Amino acid sequence: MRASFVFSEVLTGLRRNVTMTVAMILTTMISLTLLGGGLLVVRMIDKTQAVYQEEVDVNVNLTKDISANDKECTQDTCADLRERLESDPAIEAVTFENRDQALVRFKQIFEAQPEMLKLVRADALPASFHLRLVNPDRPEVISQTYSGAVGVDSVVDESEFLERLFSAFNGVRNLTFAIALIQAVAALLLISNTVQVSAFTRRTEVNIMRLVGATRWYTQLPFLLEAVVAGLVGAVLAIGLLVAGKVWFLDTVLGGVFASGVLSPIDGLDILLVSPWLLLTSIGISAVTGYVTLRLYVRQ
Amino acid sequence: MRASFVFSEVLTGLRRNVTMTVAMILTTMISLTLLGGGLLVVRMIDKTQAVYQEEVDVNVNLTKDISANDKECTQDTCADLRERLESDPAIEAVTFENRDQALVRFKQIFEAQPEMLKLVRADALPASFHLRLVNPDRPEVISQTYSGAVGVDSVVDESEFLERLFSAFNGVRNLTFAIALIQAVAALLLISNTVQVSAFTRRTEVNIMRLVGATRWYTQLPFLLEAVVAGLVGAVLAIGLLVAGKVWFLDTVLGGVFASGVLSPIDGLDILLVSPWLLLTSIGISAVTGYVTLRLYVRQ
Amino acid sequence: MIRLEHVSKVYKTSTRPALEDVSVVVDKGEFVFLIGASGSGKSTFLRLLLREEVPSRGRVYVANFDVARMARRRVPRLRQSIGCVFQDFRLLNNKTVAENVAFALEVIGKPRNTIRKVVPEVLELVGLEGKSARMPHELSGGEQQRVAIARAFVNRPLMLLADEPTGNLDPDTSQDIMLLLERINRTGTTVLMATHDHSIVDSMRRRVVELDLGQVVRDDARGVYGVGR
Amino acid sequence: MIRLEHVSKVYKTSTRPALEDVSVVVDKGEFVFLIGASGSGKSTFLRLLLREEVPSRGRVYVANFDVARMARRRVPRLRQSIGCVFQDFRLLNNKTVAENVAFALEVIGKPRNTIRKVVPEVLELVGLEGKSARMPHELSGGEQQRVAIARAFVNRPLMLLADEPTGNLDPDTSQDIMLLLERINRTGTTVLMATHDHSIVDSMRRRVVELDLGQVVRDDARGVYGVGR
Ligand SMILES: Nc1ncnc2c1ncn2[C@@H]1O[C@H](COP(=O)(O)OP(=O)(O)OP(=O)(O)O)[C@@H](O)[C@H]1O
Ligand SMILES: Nc1ncnc2c1ncn2[C@@H]1O[C@H](COP(=O)(O)OP(=O)(O)OP(=O)(O)O)[C@@H](O)[C@H]1O
Ligand SMILES: [Mg+2]
Ligand SMILES: [Mg+2]
Repeated sequence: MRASFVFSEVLTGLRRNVTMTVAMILTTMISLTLLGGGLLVVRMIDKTQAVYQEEVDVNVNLTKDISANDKECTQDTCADLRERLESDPAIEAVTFENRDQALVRFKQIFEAQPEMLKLVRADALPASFHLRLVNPDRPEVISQTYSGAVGVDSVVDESEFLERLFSAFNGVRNLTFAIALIQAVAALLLISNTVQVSAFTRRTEVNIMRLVGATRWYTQLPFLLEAVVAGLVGAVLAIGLLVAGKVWFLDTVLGGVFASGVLSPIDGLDILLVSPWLLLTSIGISAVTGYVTLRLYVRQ
Repeated sequence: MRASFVFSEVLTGLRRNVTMTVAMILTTMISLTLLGGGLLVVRMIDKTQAVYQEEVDVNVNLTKDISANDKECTQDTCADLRERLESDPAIEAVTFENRDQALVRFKQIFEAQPEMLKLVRADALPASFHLRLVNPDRPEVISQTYSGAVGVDSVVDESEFLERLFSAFNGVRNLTFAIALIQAVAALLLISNTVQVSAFTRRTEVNIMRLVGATRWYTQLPFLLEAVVAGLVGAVLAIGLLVAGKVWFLDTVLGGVFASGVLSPIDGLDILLVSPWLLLTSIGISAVTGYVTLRLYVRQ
Repeated sequence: MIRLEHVSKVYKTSTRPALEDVSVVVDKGEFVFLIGASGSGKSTFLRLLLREEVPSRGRVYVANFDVARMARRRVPRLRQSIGCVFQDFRLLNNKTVAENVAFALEVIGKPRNTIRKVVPEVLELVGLEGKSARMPHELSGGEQQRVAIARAFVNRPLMLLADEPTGNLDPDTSQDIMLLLERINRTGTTVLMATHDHSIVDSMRRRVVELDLGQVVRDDARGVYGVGR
Repeated sequence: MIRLEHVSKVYKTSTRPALEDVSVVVDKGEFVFLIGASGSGKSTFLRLLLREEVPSRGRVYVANFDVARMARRRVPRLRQSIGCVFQDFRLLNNKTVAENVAFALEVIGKPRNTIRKVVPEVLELVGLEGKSARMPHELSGGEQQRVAIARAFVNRPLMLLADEPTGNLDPDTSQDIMLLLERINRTGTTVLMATHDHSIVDSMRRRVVELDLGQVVRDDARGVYGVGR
């Protein structure tokens, strides 16, 4: 089987039915873009989760009095509390953050929302201990033990906040995946249909080929390759769209949030990691769909 | 021309190429869902904008002293300032909000984020005058005039905050419309292709019809109706998806934000208003595409 | 009935004209054979009458229609007054015999009870009264051609055009089809038939118009296929 | 070369068998006419040899292949040793004459310089040396059929099957095609031809196998079309 001959047949096939080919490529592209978007959201969640879980699980906010007067945690109340926390076997690490440091962090988080900064004066923020737990899944034990202790104003379980944040992300991710799935079904049907239509419009040729003794592979390979080429083009376009989406949408709209460190940003590396999966998925699905279609629907 | 005959031809046509019909319906559905989603975001922006613009343009925050001690704005400094604001021809309306009222509003907005509430104590919030301007486009004039006046702590232009909010929305809307547009192109190509394939697979019948004297309308109407029926089904499914998306996604994930009044919620009425446009768009586009395809690509 | 005046036809993709300065008159009720070598223009001749093609020059009249110049939207009216039969039958494979015939009436919007009355009549005429519920593939070639003739005739057209209607049939079956066409001709319908089959032409002794390279080279009132044969 | 042993064929959608207990042997180099009324099973006979259909009963041998039982993937080998010609030519309309012929070689993976050498040779054999760059629609029916024969023969097959190769051609052109088939037969290629055309059968005086309702009713070494005619 000569490659140049097969190749020219594939090109002819794709050109013969341009509208169909373009529709197939566009649908594949959108499907893969959404799939890629969903995967990127997953990565973002994972990375953000990792950052938060590494840093801290529970905050112990100190009273106004300590916050205002004991900047280095040297006075008795604060130092006692720190000792108690550090010797607690359920707590892995303890970090002290005084009011000034809290303000710096607060300003960073709300960099993009100056009204918030105006609302909160330095003396409104408490000094606090940031605790990393041995068992991050059970913060309520810490909460019960230290609420009401001397010098403690409140115990805040940060994972609560994270859970709400992540549930919003999960919503976005599920929506993206849902649309991607519907699109994938459409793309699959389109691939199958394109193969059928290709085979149908060229059945005279195929019949003649088969009468002069061409093998089944020889007659059907062009249809299969057509599907794969279209799938490949769709995947490449999808990756392009993801990069464009990152540059023009994410970086502009969510740039502030990323900079504040509340969310881990999606970077080029993430897209690079997702891309091969998109390509493989696309090629795999189009090849399998094409093959199955040829076996089931195209009389040999 | 007997309706029952045409109808049975349409059904036969749609059934003959099920994969194509389903792909066409799915693509149309997604395109219209995204279009509808974009329109709903536009409505949400409009409504939110209307609420904010009705309520207030510029906040004049009062000093800590006034905020703490003059709850009814009866003392000289505050009363003078109010009089000055009320007599300013550039200002249409003035509302006084004391510290307690500010706290109530703040709690409402951050209902879903209890850590914020813990950060901010009542005495951190300022009392303020909420101004509605005659000319909302030029808040900087007010800002310049009243910054540094006696009793004024700061002048906050809320439109700045809104602009940032809306630019995020506009980003979402543009992304939605962009995907919807690409999808629409795919749907258009698919409709055109389905009509071509239909006409092609049934050319024997059509040829025979034409030889026995059938009019062009008689032979081509079924293809056109096929496209329209598929477009219609796609639109109905899209509306269903929008309702489902509202119930399962928006109401759960963004429920808190809606309740706080920061964003105006999307309600059933909005979907009801958007639906006829989706139906009309779908029918119109599929009919026109079908007709043009028949004229241009299908030899009579 | 049919009048061609100095008709020429050159296909766009072809260099030599398919028909060249052809003038032929066919009266109502005539039976005419159109013969000639392959590529001599017989099918083109018939296609011009049906306005499947328009002539490059000259005028074509069929019944009261100025075929070459009539508006496109009036073409269906012309075709409703002409019945066509082809070598490859052109039946719809997914419809029964009766449905195939009824199809020709449905398509031009005849009411359903007329259809129910006329179809069995015409099937009886062509001798297929017992096979109206069969599918085309359950019929022999000759029977399929009868169905095609029934469909062409069910509308009682003024004329019947047949392009090699016996080309795919064996000699015996061909004779049957010719007898049927003769019977239809006797009802007053003009019949114009293109054919290669010289035994048929020779045995019928009807008018013969011979084309050669697109030109009329012979027009005998009671001709045979080949003079020199 | 060809051996059918008690072959029957019943199509799924049909009630009556298309072939019934047919046993025929054709030796290498023979020229055989397959005649019979429409629907008598001629095309079915040829399709069985090509394994386009499998027999319901009986055995079919072609060259060294047990056609009815061979594995599917070996079918292409069988077909590469058989050339086919049909009534409707079956040329690719978007390829030139030379490309149409070359196609048969490309498809079975012949190297390009072999193709460049063989194609002009076979076009000369069928008398089309000057027209290799023409498109099919620029040729007469007879010329198109020659291209089809060239394509069937370019691979030097052991046998040539022809299903009514002259069905769409006028008598003169038919004669030319028959002369060509005879010439090919003289190179040692077995030729099996289904036809309705009695003048051809009568004039050639070759072996005639007649089918009727799927059964072999006559097998004459030097036959004519119809005995009673
Ligand atoms: N659609 C077409 N486009 C270009 N050329 C055509 C077309 N149809 C026919 N021709 C050419 O016009 C000439 C006459 O063709 P036509 O089909 O009328 O001949 P015919 O007498 O019916 O032949 P046959 O006996 O083979 O049916 C031929 O040279 C043919 O190649
Ligand atoms: N694919 C098929 N499915 C069902 N029945 C078929 C099929 N092909 C042929 N037949 C039937 O088998 C019988 C023999 O058909 P075949 O085509 O072999 O006849 P033939 O001798 O070639 O006729 P003709 O002269 O019309 O070409 C006929 O009754 C026909 O209806
Ligand atoms: Mg012709
Ligand atoms: Mg046959």
